[in-house]
Amino acid sequence: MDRVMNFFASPAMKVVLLAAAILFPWVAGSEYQIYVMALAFVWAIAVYGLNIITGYCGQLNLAHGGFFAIGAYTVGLLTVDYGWAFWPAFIAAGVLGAFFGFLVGVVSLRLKEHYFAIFTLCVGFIIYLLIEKWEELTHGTLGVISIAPPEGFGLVDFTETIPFYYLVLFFLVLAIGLISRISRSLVGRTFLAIRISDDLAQSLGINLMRNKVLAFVLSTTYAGLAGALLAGVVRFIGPDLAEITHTFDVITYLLVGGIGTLMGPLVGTLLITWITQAVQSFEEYRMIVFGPLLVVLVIFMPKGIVGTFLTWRGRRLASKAPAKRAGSRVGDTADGDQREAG
Amino acid sequence: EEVTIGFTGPLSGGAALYGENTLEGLRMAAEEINDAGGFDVDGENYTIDIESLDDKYSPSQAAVNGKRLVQQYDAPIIFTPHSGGTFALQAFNERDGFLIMSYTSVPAVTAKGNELTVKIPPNFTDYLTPFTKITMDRFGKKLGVANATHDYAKYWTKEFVPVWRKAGGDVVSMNPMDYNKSADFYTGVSKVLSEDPDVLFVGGASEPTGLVVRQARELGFKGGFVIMDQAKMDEVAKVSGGLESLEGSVGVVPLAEYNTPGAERFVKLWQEKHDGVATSETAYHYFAMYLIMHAMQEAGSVDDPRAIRAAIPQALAKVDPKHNPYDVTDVTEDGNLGADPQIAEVVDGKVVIRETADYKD
Amino acid sequence: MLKLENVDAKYDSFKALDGVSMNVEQGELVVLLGANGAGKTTLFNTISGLLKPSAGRISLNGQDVTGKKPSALVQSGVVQCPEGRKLFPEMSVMKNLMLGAYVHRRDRAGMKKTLDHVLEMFPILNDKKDDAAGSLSGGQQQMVAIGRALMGRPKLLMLDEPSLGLAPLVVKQVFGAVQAINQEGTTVLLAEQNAFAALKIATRAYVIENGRLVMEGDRETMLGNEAVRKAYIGA
Amino acid sequence: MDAFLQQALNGLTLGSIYGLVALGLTLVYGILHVPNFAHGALYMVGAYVSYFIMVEHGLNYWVAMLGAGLVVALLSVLCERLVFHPLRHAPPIHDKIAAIGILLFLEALVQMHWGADFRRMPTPYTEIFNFGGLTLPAQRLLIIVGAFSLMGALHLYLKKTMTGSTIIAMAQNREGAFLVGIDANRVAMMTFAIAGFLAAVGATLFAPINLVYPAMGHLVIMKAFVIIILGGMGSIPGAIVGGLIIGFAEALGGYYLSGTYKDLIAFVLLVAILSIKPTGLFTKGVR
Amino acid sequence: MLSIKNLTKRFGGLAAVNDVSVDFQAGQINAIIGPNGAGKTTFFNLVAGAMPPSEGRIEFQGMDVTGMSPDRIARLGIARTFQTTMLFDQSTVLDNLIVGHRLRTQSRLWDVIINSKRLRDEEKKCRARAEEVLDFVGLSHLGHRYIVDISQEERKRVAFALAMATDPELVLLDEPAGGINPEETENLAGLIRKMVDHGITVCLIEHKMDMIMSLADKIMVLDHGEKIAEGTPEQIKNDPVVIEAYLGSDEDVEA
Ligand SMILES: Nc1ncnc2c1ncn2[C@@H]1O[C@H](COP(=O)(O)OP(=O)(O)OP(=O)(O)O)[C@@H](O)[C@H]1O
Ligand SMILES: Nc1ncnc2c1ncn2[C@@H]1O[C@H](COP(=O)(O)OP(=O)(O)OP(=O)(O)O)[C@@H](O)[C@H]1O
Ligand SMILES: [Mg+2]
Ligand SMILES: [Mg+2]
Repeated sequence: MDRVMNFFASPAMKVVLLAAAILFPWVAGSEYQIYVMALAFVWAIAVYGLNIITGYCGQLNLAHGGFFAIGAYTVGLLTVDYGWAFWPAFIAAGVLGAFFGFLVGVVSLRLKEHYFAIFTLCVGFIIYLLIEKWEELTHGTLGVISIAPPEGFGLVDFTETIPFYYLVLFFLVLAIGLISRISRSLVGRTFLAIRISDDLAQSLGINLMRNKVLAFVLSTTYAGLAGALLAGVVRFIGPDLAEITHTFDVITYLLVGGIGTLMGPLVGTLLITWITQAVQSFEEYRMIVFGPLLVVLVIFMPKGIVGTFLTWRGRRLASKAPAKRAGSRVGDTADGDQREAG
Repeated sequence: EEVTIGFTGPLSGGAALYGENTLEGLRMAAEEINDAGGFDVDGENYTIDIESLDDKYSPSQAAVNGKRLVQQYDAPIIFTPHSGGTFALQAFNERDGFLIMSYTSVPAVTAKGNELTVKIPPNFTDYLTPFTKITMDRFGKKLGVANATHDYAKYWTKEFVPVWRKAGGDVVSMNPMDYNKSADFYTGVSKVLSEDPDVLFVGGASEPTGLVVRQARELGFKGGFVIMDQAKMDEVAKVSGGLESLEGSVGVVPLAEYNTPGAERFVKLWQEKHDGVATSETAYHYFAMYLIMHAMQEAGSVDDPRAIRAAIPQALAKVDPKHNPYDVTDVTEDGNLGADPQIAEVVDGKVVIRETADYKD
Repeated sequence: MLKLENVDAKYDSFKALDGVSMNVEQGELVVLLGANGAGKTTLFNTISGLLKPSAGRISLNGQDVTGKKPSALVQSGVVQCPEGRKLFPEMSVMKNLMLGAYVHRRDRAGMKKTLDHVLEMFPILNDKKDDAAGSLSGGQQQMVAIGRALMGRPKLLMLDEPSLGLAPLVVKQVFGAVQAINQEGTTVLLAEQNAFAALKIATRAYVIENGRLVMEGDRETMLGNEAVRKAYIGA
Repeated sequence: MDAFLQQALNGLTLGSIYGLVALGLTLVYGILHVPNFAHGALYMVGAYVSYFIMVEHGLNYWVAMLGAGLVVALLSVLCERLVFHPLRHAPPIHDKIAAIGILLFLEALVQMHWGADFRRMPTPYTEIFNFGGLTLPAQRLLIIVGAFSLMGALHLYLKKTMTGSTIIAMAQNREGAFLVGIDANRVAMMTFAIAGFLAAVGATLFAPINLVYPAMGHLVIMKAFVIIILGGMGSIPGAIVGGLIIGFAEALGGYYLSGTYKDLIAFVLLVAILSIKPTGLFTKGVR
Repeated sequence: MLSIKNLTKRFGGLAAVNDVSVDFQAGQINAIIGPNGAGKTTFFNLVAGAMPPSEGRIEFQGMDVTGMSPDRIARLGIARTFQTTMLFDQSTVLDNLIVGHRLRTQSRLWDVIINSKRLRDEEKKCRARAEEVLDFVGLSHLGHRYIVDISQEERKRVAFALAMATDPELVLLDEPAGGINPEETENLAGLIRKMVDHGITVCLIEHKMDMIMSLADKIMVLDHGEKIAEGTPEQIKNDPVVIEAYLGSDEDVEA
């Protein structure tokens, strides 16, 4: 049992996961499944972005869907109205995601907790309304039609589902790789410190604004690039992309998978995506099941799937080590160090 | 043998009723066809199976559903009742080989040259001249625009305003409102009325349209209304305070009042199994399913979307009038179905039917 | 008046109280001594009803009150002045004090009398009565907390480390006040680390270690006990 | 001038409804310490219950209002008991997600029973008053008077009565409230009940001049959030003043500036204010 | 080393710190005592930059640091502990301390992306420093425990270690011995002396008089925001003003 558990947490698991992802198109029943998987990967990239600012840095950003839409619209408008090719537009989507993230971040990150959450909720809504109303720029409610797909090379054509799947997989692996590296580095530790306590972090010489803005910009860049990929595959976007429901979706994925964990975003996104596909036939009854499910989940599995697994494993490992409760009690002798110091 | 017809549309969320209505039209037709023993194509007998998937009005979800319908259910034809879904499907329908039956009045759906798209509803542009003539003659030349802001309303405004101007009219105020989100129309309506228009151009979903009409009357407006075809006059009247409040309005004819044998039959058919009134989207889908069946027979194939598309002109001639409530008679090169729609005007608190043909320039 | 029989309390699987039996008589001032984490706060919270005992029985004046809700216990005169104060930080000092008398809310005159008494004991609170409680210094907040507990007109007053973070002069005042309260007839249960000062005013004391009561005795016995002196008095 | 007064009147109407909804939200915020995203759904359910009682069962408007108030109060209490109470120790993000869960559920439920189409709830008071060019339908007058009386009553209740104060006390320190003998659970339930009641009454007041549909709460709740931030979260007068500010800003802005961007006004206002004063307009500096 | 001139902090009408001027010498233990609400914590907050002063000037090693943000001040070499011990509760002891040394490192996001040598070196350095300070406070055996699982006294020590991890010149300790028993207080005092032996200047707030008296080189007494006395423990003990305001005359109370 423990062996199995350890395996799940080991680096080997990552190799197995990657291999599975690479093989998936060859074992998938139909192209539809590959397509769904590719879209799920796109969303997962956005969820990883949210995990940086919300999971690691502790700031619930409710404008995340808005930044996703900004990325998608960047690609949409640049390719359709300005004749850009996809790849330069893709890069521009990342840059604009970062740029707007910076602007919003500098203002909003001075706010604490719920103020930040609601401020970003409003920012998200403003983004949505602007996209919907500013017709001259965004085509308004008409949406952007015939967006350029990612240009392939040689025989590779990214309008085909399988090549696109690998393209997204490539970006996803890159995204996860970067995050995993950040989270283990000094930079990631700094984010974590801020999440746990602003005041303490600051008294330890950590520049709050700079680090929070960095995390925020990183997260919006992820969102922008994910949005760009979505635009590249669906090739039509409308203002509904910026609706708050998408932000809620992304948060749900994150929470179900496990907030602040490395594999949580992926697990959550894939699970919910496939559950959603599976319960398609419930149609309108779907939310009647899904709503309470969400509630039950946060009550009984607050750390998400990955988080719960990690805690469970942590407990087992701890219980194997001889339990030794520290604490000074009558009769305990102080240890040598202190004697020597006094 | 079974042939699977796909459907992706909003079956949950705010537009669910609309989605269900369109789907129901397909189901009613399919049921009739199957109960009659199916249909023959190239000597083989087929029945129809409808696979419906919910996309919550989301384009990307529609794309996923499209893939699923084609890959998993082998559907050669997919119905979708919204422009976003249509555009998303058009990204791959020619390659993946399926025909989109799109129920939307947005012209861009067929204007982009997609070879496998058919646009079901008639062009709203047929209404513009008659609407203008009727109201301008009766009330005057000053138009106030107070319709909704969604994509379809935008297309309407874009086409309607030039027609009004060309007829010598004047647009005195322009204040479209978000019919689905606004908490209150008072501000917007009073803004439009502040320029004293003779005619108000309104329309979006029926009920909010009714509210706008009602509030305009409350604020003292005495002129007529041009009602965009999305709003159904009978539904509008329920909210606005009866047909009297709609005096002098022009709009599309409610299905229940439509003067064709197909329409009368369809309304009865609907009432047998459903509460409430039959809607035009249901009727059009009912017809479209028959059209597809005939097109398959003409093409001699149930799985070649190109052949089916090519057979639609012949198929149109084959559809029994009793299955064709709106008398759809032709299809353009691009794939627009066409008919000569009737028009409703409220005169002395009663709906009077007019023929568009009478107002052609 | 208060009687505990073999009371256990748990946090998850960790047993923070283990078979605690104690007895507090009417009019006594009983001190509870114990190191950090010994279980003093846990014991108080269990008596107050904030925590449910996992085993054992608590009775008050012969009535079983095991597992009763805190509000019910306050009704019957068991009032705690908690560790960490637990004030209403954004309310004025006055509102805090008045809410202390929540269970006597119908007795306006009585409230006024108790209030005067409290303000007399801690005059600084009168100066600060319109300030938000959260803006007071640590020590001032402690006074509000004690004052608020007194407003509940306790029959049994439980004070959890009231001297924590207080200046020596104030500590003296507080202990003086506690003694006065006791002499007016209120039974007091006092958890302290400042053992010497506490024992000086105590009638009796218990020592708690690792969630178990390990020793019991009257003031003289305790002050004379070598182990106690060594661990808690530091002399 | 007339136009200005007319718009001011519209602003007042809107502002009173916003204020009423925001009031419930801000109260619950005090207890939950999370923005209750489900509050908009309660508003919506309130409208449907009124519709059910009045239109489908033909009972009196006021009976419908009371009925809706009670039903939604109960529903709100149920949410507290079943969802927020178990989550009281969880990090705030969890309450938000749970609230979203409730919202999805309630909307789906209503939609299953009544469908997604617009419904109309007529008012029994159809007179239209005219004061020298100002139009004021009776229902709008009723909204203004009704909302303000309710707000006044609530304010007195919270400030002047001991039971009211317990709500505020409990918001600030749950355990502290336990220790002075307040039955904190009862207070939590009471707060949720009041909030639900206010939402339902607000919806019943407003429904006759608008429509009833499953998504009707979305924009209202968003604006209510803006309002409680503007007014300082947990502040009762703040919610009322904030409601009026947004109401006036929308009516006047929508008339004089731009109808298209009307719905943006509230949000832009908030962003601007928070950029300058990060704790909202009316919060006092307490550490 | 730390030189304060006419420092004032007002909250509304209340002057929590009122026109305080004082100098603290390097390498000494400086204590601040005073009744509750005297303004001691506020004084620390001002020095550490957690709030800007209303008036006055703070100089640290000759540099004007008035109104600087807390993180900059920390980088200049002032570390602090809080009156209610603050630590990153959900992390292990060692992880707490590693972050503590972050301000002495340069690595940016870019270093993480390319996994630069600088990053790897600095991570090693942080870990080494963390282990060092943990050893310093005598808790090496607790490195992998979570903060929530350790005792109050151990938390105080970790807080010390955390302050030490920032490589400070000056540490501000706010009531380090609050809520711990006499024996442990002794040990903490020893630890504070050891810090000074390692060349760190200490500034502490405490109510435990015997600890202060035996430990401090210099004591400043605050009352109602004002400095009412300053001097050696001997001087303070016998200062009638201090006795009146703070200590009280009955030594019996002292334990
Ligand atoms: N909420 C909790 N969850 C888990 N364990 C707890 C909790 N509260 C206290 N404990 C543990 O229970 C034991 C007793 O703690 P308690 O707070 O009662 O001690 P105490 O004697 O009041 O200490 P102090 O003098 O520090 O206030 C300690 O080991 C503590 O770690
Ligand atoms: N943020 C604030 N807003 C308003 N008043 C404050 C604030 N912080 C402190 N005060 C007031 O300033 C005074 C000094 O408080 P401070 O916390 O500095 O006292 P202290 O000397 O540390 O006391 P203690 O020993 O009790 O901790 C007190 O009267 C307090 O009420
Ligand atoms: Mg304790
Ligand atoms: Mg202090």
